[in-house]
Amino acid sequence: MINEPKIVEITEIIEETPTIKTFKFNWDFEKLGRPNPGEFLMIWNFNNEKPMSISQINDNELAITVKNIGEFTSQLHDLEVGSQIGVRGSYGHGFDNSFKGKRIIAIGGGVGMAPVNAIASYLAKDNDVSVISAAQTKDELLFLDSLKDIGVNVYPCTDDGSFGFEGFATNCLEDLLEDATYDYAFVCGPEIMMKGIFEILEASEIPGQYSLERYMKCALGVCGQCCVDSEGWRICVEGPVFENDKINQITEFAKYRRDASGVKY
Amino acid sequence: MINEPKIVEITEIIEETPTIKTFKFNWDFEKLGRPNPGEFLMIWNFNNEKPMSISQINDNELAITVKNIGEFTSQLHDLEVGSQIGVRGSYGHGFDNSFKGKRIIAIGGGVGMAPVNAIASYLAKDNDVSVISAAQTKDELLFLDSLKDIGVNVYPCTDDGSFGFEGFATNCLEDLLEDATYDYAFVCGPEIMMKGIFEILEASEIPGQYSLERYMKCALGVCGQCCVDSEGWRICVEGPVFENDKINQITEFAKYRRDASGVKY
Amino acid sequence: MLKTNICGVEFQNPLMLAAGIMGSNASSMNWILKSGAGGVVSKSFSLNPHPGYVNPTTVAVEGGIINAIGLSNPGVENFKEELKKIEREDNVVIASIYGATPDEFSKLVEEVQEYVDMIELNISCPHAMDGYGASIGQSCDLSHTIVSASADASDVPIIAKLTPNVTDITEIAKTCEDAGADCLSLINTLGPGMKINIDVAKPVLSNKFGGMSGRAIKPIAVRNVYSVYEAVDIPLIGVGGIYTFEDVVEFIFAGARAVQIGTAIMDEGVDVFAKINEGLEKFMAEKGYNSIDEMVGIAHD
Amino acid sequence: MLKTNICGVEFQNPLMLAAGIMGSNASSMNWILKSGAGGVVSKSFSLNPHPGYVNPTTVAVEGGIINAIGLSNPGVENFKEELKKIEREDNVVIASIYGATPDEFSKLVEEVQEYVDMIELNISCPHAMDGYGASIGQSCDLSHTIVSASADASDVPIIAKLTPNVTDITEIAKTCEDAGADCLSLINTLGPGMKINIDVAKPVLSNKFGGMSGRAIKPIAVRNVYSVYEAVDIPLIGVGGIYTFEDVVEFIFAGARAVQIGTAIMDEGVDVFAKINEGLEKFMAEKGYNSIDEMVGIAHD
Ligand SMILES: Cc1cc2nc3c(=O)[nH]c(=O)nc-3n(C[C@H](O)[C@H](O)[C@H](O)COP(=O)(O)OP(=O)(O)OC[C@H]3O[C@@H](n4cnc5c(N)ncnc54)[C@H](O)[C@@H]3O)c2cc1C
Ligand SMILES: Cc1cc2nc3c(=O)[nH]c(=O)nc-3n(C[C@H](O)[C@H](O)[C@H](O)COP(=O)(O)OP(=O)(O)OC[C@H]3O[C@@H](n4cnc5c(N)ncnc54)[C@H](O)[C@@H]3O)c2cc1C
Ligand SMILES: Cc1cc2nc3c(=O)[nH]c(=O)nc-3n(C[C@H](O)[C@H](O)[C@H](O)COP(=O)(O)O)c2cc1C
Ligand SMILES: Cc1cc2nc3c(=O)[nH]c(=O)nc-3n(C[C@H](O)[C@H](O)[C@H](O)COP(=O)(O)O)c2cc1C
Ligand code: FES
Ligand code: FES
Repeated sequence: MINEPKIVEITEIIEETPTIKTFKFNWDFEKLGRPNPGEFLMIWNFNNEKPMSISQINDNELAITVKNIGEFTSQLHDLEVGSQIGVRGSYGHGFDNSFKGKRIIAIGGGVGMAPVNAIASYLAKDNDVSVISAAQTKDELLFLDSLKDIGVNVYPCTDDGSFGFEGFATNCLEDLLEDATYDYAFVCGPEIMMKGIFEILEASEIPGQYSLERYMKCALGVCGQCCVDSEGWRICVEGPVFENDKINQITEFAKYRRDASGVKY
Repeated sequence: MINEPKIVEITEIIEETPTIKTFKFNWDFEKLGRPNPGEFLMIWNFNNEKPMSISQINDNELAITVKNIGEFTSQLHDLEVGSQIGVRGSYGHGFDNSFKGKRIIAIGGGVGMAPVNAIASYLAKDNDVSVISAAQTKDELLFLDSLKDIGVNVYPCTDDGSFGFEGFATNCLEDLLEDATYDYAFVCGPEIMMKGIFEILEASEIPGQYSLERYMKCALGVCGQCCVDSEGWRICVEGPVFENDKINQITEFAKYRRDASGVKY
Repeated sequence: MLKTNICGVEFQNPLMLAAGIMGSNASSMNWILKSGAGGVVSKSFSLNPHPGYVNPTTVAVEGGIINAIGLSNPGVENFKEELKKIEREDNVVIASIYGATPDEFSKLVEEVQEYVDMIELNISCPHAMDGYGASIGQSCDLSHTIVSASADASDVPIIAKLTPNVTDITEIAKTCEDAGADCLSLINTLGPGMKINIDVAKPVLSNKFGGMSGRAIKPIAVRNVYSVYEAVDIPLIGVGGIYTFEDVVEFIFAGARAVQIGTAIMDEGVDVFAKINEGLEKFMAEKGYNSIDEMVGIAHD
Repeated sequence: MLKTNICGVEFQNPLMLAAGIMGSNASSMNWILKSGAGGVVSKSFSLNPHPGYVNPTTVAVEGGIINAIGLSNPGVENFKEELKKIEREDNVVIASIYGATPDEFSKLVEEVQEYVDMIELNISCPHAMDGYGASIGQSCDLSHTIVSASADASDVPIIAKLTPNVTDITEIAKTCEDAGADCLSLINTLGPGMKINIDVAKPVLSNKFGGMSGRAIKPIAVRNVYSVYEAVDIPLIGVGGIYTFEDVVEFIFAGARAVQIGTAIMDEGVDVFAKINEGLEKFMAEKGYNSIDEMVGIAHD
């Protein structure tokens, strides 16, 4: 972990979808730490600094996968191979990656596939891993081929049915659960989706971990910006990943969040 | 090494001579470091803080041996068992203690016997160690019995001949060198004495190490108070112990020193 | 044994959360209280919501961090809702407020005093917008005006939080005392400082400068407490680089009746409060101190 | 490549020894020069010999040390003998002087200027006796008087060394510039700070307070250089917590044309100069900088 930005060069950019790009860069694991799936980085583009999940953990190389939704992310999309960014971290309590010989289901909605890709890739070797990659439409589906290549059972799922399962990730999960069961689940996506998934998995008694997002400033656990009701946990330290028993104590989950001023919305 | 005073209690006080006392205290080697013979401590009695050689290195226990010559040392002589002092260090480049199976001569004049006692004790087990313990008069002779007890050949030597060899340490050394030779020497005492010893040993081609004293403030190598001509070496860092080739480069050796203001005398 | 009393307000122990660290909502402050703090100081808030500076707002430096969060807060209306939800029983709740004018301060005092035990005036943030924070606390005149207005408006004790970034802190301290402050807390962050990234030749913080906090500022905080203790008669709260019970003792010996803990939470987690209380109690027992009271200021003897 | 020029004085590299660290005699300063420094600043000296404070005069704290050596020195007559023995060829020799009155400063300037390339005025030591050191540098009036007197008396460039322990360092910087300083060096030690030993409930230093130096003060020194760079037109020398070539680059980017190194010698030894020069040269080559000049102040762009 490093708490001041380390300047790295973008070594590769993958246009994953019309709105999502993956950026790769070198990261000396020995000097800077070896991140675990589910952890995130603070990315500084010299105008602003925001949190991004780690989407790939290779040998001394990391990737982030960014959806262009506003000023900062569109600036990231303007980067080219060779461009510099500042990176600090990795931060947060990531996914439990200690599984072996288990049936794992990982569910990612939209760019929520970023951390899901990291954990699914990590566990694929020693576990039977299935991934629901959900998006609104075919063009926005993430990581189908790369996950298939490493032996993951990939279940694409689109809201509009343009590819794979037609419907929401929740529907797709219910569908899968008719014929199968899983030992453990990993989930990241819009909170409303995670809420639905959470209820289904709870009902099926499948334990799991959920990766949350809140507005972040320090990512060091001091500024309090990312604290959630009603236990006060910091998404940047106690999170972003929480087990299902903890999700129940995050009373604001899928209800509200706070903006940069701390005003709820 | 510790660079802020650690408060310790005096566990034992030995009245070595009418003017010299030894003070023992516990020193956790694991936490605070294991000193080598020839290193020194900064002793804080809450009025002042001054350097003192380590005279004994036992198991998690150290001793200093102090001659009452002024305000500070007389305050130290007023301490009782259970009294507290602050201790930081150990500091300095100490004696080379890597010898095995060698004929060693160690020469201490007055309270200069303090570091000599430490190195002689250390080397006694694996070497044939002789010590010239020199003082003005019988009452002031240091460490005769304790050194004999561990198998050191002790040659007491008094200026007035009240005990042992009559004359200066230099004369005593010359006397010994008529029948014997040594592989290595350790010397500490008044500089004028060390100068004489140095010349004799150089002539006899016996290499050795000499422990010097200069006024000290920081003992950390920053204040410059203890720097000697003409190489600028710091007695608190490059010293207090120097090999004979270095002694030749200390042009002020046995000539002058500097007081607290830096004025030569 | 660990109890301490400041201006008639009873603390279960001398540790409280420092302003601006994690104190952004009731949930996090309740967590800190459950974790062993005797009191909490809220994030500093103002009349209106304020987003603070653009990121990066924090960066690590040797011995701590520098930050220029920029006093982001959801405004007094929203913050009151948080204050109401804090567990006040047995705990001391302190609101930290900031503004630019005497009017803003007195309005804030009136708005929040019924929900808190004390009010701390942030006249010391070193990276606040012009007219706010240290712009006040670096001037005797402005400090006097703001502290007077707040004290006049308040039924609860007023703490003035001081900046170390002045030529003579005792002058400001005496001014605040004269103006009616019931207590002083010190120090707010030091410097400010700057970290330049040499690969891109740019200051890391978007605000360029940020206040320094953490272990490295402790000697300076202790000295400020020591100096101010000799200059005023009102009680002092020490803050700056406290990580261990030994640090707390240093501040108490220098003259503090209680302390605030901030950046240590980054390195040690919220457990730092319980750990320090335990160590402090053991230390007091070993050395034969029966109360915090006995220990206050004894390094001056 | 490493050459830098300040007020027409040519430095082989931008590193010099900071005042008061090891610079107590010609021998130690020659050693530092041989070790790779482009220049040396002497220990601050006064008209008459002065023994400084009673020990303890230094104590370690997190990220550095605090010291109150107390400006001990053998007086100008003795120090002149040392200055004469410093190897001046290719090296820059700077005398640091201190006093309380304009008269003392101008006398000191007259006494030593023929033996040195520049003279640094210590108006910034935070633990000096009343009327000396920071008592001057914390007041615009006194700074103006002392700098004017020194500049008037001097044929060599005058460096005013500033204290960070003021409300607004740019004000003092501008005053010194107006008064005729040719260059500013900053910062002298920070705080001051205090270390209390809790086992005996006493400040460790005999002077109680001491100026803080070492790694921890770097962010504050860098910020001061950055701020002063925008306030004055004369060249700046950066000092405070420099241990590595990266630190040097930070100071240069902030606006310094050269730097001074002090406490790092405690941890890294005198080799620190050669090590930094090597790293700096490599960095410049890698990044394509051809001279120090090109790098000065570019963090302001
Ligand atoms: C732990 C974590 C991991 C994340 N991982 C990814 C990822 O892998 N890929 C990805 O595309 N996005 C990720 N995000 C979200 C990403 O940080 C935001 O999309 C981005 O900050 C939006 O910035 P903008 O300027 O483009 O949009 P804006 O228009 O500024 O903001 C759009 C929304 O993004 C969120 N946001 C803005 N600023 C921040 C901030 N400083 N911290 C947190 N959220 C913010 C807010 O909800 C805001 O409403 C993650 C967020 C968190 C907290
Ligand atoms: C590395 C080193 C090891 C030493 N080891 C011993 C030892 O084992 N036993 C022992 O009795 N003495 C030792 N000394 C000397 C001891 O430090 C002085 O005797 C003591 O400081 C005298 O202080 P005072 O107040 O009693 O006398 P003063 O009247 O103050 O001084 C008498 C003389 O002691 C020397 N002295 C005074 N203050 C200092 C100081 N701060 N640093 C160095 N020298 C000083 C000066 O030469 C002075 O002229 C050692 C000194 C050094 C440098
Ligand atoms: C991230 C951060 C935010 C802060 N916000 C505030 C604040 O809003 N109001 C305030 O008075 N002090 C604020 N401070 C200062 C702290 O309360 C405290 O005075 C300072 O950090 C020194 O204590 P520490 O070293 O224990 O952190 C903040 C400090 C940090 C690190
Ligand atoms: C032991 C010590 C003695 C010092 N003496 C002086 C002095 O005589 N004159 C002066 O201007 N600065 C003096 N300083 C301040 C240094 O020159 C320098 O400004 C400060 O230590 C910060 O740099 P550093 O962190 O590299 O040490 C002294 C510093 C130390 C640590
Ligand atoms: S982002 Fe600051 S505490 Fe989490
Ligand atoms: S005593 Fe300070 S350098 Fe040796």
